[in-house]
Amino acid sequence: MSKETSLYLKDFTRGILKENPVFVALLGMCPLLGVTGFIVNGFGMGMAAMAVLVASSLVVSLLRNYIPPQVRIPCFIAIIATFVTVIDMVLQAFQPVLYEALGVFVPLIVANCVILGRLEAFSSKKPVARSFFDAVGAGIGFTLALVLLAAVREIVGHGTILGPDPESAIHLFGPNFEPMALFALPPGAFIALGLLLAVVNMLMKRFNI
Amino acid sequence: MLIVYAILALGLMGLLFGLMLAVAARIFAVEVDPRVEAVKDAVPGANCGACGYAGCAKFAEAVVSGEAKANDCIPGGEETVKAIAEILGGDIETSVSPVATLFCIGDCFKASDRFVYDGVQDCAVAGEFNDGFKNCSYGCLGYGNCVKVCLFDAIYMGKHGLPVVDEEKCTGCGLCASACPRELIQMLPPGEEGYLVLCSSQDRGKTVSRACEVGCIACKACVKVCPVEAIEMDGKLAVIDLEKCTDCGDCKEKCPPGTIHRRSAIPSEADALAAAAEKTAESA
Amino acid sequence: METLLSIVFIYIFVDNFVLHRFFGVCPFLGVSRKMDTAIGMSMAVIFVMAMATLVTWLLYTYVLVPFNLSYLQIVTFILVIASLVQLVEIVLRKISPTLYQGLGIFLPLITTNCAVMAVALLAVRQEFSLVESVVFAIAAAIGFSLALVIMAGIRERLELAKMPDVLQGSAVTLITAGILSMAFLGFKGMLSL
Amino acid sequence: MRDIIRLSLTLALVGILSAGLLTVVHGITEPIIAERQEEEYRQALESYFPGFASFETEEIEDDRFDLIYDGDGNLKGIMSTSVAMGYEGDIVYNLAVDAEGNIVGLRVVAHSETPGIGDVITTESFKEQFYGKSFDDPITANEDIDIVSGATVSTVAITNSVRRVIGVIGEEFMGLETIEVDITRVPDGVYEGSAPGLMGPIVVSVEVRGGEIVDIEVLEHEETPTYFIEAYPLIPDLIIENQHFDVDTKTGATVSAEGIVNAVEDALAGAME
Repeated sequence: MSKETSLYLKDFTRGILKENPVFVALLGMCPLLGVTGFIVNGFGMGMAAMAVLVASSLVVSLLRNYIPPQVRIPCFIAIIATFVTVIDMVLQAFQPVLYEALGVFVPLIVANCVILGRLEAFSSKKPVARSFFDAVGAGIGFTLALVLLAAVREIVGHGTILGPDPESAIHLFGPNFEPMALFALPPGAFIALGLLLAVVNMLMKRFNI
Repeated sequence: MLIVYAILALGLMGLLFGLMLAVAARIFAVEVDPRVEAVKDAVPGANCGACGYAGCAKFAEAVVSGEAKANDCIPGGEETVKAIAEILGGDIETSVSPVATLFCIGDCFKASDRFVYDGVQDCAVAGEFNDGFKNCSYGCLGYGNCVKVCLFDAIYMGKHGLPVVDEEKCTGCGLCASACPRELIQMLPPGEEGYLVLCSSQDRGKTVSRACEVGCIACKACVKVCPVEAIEMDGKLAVIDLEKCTDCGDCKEKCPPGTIHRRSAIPSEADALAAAAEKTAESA
Repeated sequence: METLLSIVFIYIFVDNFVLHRFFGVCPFLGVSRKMDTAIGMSMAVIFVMAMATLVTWLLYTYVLVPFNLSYLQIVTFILVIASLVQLVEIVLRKISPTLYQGLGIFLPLITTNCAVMAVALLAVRQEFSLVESVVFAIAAAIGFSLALVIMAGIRERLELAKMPDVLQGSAVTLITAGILSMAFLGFKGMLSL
Repeated sequence: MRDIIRLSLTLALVGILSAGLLTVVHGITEPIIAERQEEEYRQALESYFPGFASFETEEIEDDRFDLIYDGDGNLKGIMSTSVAMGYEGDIVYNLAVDAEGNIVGLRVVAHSETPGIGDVITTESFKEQFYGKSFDDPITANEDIDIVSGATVSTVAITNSVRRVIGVIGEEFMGLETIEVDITRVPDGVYEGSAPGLMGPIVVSVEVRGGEIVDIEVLEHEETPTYFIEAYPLIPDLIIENQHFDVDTKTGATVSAEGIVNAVEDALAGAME
């Protein structure tokens, strides 16, 4: 493996495990808790956030030498907001069901600290290719967290996977299963994430990550 | 047409916000001495407060104005002092930072418990509750208030129930000393020479020997044997004056419970665990 | 008047921004470690939310809607919030250094507080009037502050509790937040607009 | 000064680029969004009224009614869009009614009821209770519609709203006539009548003497007692005092109050000569 490839690989994997934006850095909590009622929604949110992250990180990395530091933050935010609006319109046009389910959390990607954090810490300083791999890595790490939490909440709270659409939903436990509705409600989101974090902490300690 | 409006609206807005920020930054500019920023960057930035100022920023201001000395920043050590000297362009004498030393060696094998404590995991609370769960009401309780406050990871709780100081990392800021509710930690100048009485108990000898195998029983043997009169009694506790101590070691020989140790040979975590293992092997 | 009072009650208790809507969870977890920082953050959020909603509402109603540009709302709103926060920071630093010491360090954090953005967006989406929007923003901010201050109080005690290693820190904080959210569930269905 | 200009120009440039890009994307997606929304509604109509040709929209107060016609211009049915006040907010739903006035479909468009509790209103087993019913049926909670315990507010809200909407459809589009009650034409005697309240039917007995109502008594009801006391005996007293049914029902228990008035009307309507 050439030196460059290993560098890219490091940028890429860092965001998934070692510096996972959710489990390690505790960023991007609002969409994480807000849309994880169903796996489909969590995955959609993750993809949307990743698209915004990758696109804006490429642009910021390209423009990094032209933006004066005093107006750095407003410029970054404007760039993010532009891509968020694009995603917002695209979702509304082609994925209306998902768009309805995510609701106000789509425009709120703009205030997602995962994205601004990556731009500030990485893309504004590093070349385009490395920024790309870093952004994809962080995006996957974020999506992973969303899907994991959504899986816990959907299986326990609804007893299904691939809901809420009745056509694709698979009921895991048969008709007599009484789902634990608490996990579909806001308190359940907090509690499920807290327990998930504890499990992740335990695994990380065990395997020394 | 829409695109014209859109571009006009956002362009103007961008222009407006940019202007507003730039002008505001000019009008409301706060004069900051660049040296203050430089000093702030040079210090460790732990905001420990050992310098006597509220945070590193305040300390930086004080240093630049000449109010504080560069070596007041204890965690920074020599390097920081040099860096500050460079920024301010003056010669500043360097000093050595002290090291935290625990004045108790009554670990959980040597100092016995009076009852099982299962309350709030905090030394201050545990110590208040019925005068502590140990038979010795002066010794270390082992809930690590000193560990919690350390900003430099220089102190950790050993398996023998006493905190262990990593002298390499210790910056001498003294936060641990002030965090200990029983005042067991003293800040001493670094060094390996000299002997110390590693106990803080003011109890009568009989009480101490019942509570702890290694506590000072106030027998005064060390006071009598010291050739240079470096040892004095502070109430029911022998105290060695390091300045007078000639490092002869006679006091250590005479001490019945073995409370006195040379500074280079303070019982470590490993020693304590080995001794405990030996004891269990014997009794078995 | 009745609507305004319902808005206040709903967004402080019934539809609490942090505990039921998940807006502003990051600062909620971040600055709830100590009571005094929690109070400082609360004050800064109340101030910025009210200001931001006022400005964004005016811009939306008198600039974006007449020119049919409502699809630019996300960009506009976040620009307003970011600039406003920076402006407040600059001005505050000069005019009142004491206040700046108190609130200053929290101001940059507010840009990425999605509760501010959410309040601006929801005020427009729910078609509130100007007065209603500002009241809504203040109520939402008070709701945020309430959750933050309660949490800070709990966490100060939690520090001293005995618990498994893996739960320590954020895990137990989240579970506590869950229980708090459950308590606030008791207000559900009491009022709606 | 140059600095100021540079800063503002950078921000302005970012703004302009962003506006340009967004306008282009908006131009592409907007027609798709509009078309898709229309298409979705047409599909919903198609599923209830297969083979319809056109529809015509009419708005009466806060409800929207789409009159569906087939190719020959005959009325195939009506689709309404209305809002019910649920537990946590508005429930927006479509009600599909065929040309004879029978309910053929109920579709919840948007709601914010508690997941796992109030969202039973979207389940088929709850909705099919309404199918085949018309304005001749009571459509009353606990009578011909089973409410779901634990989700009382949500299910009762839908039930009462459907009853109101189908009444409007009957009167406006199906030529259902309401009988005007004229008390002077009612012979002396005691009459019984019933009408739906919030939680079930309310049965009343009305005593008429000399063309005047002299006594009203509620014989049966299933309303929550603490609320019902707000309407009874206040409403009967008002009717007796005024001798007509146009009384102010805005009490703490508006639905119960209206139920009493309707029950009295029902009793007298059947007794007119």
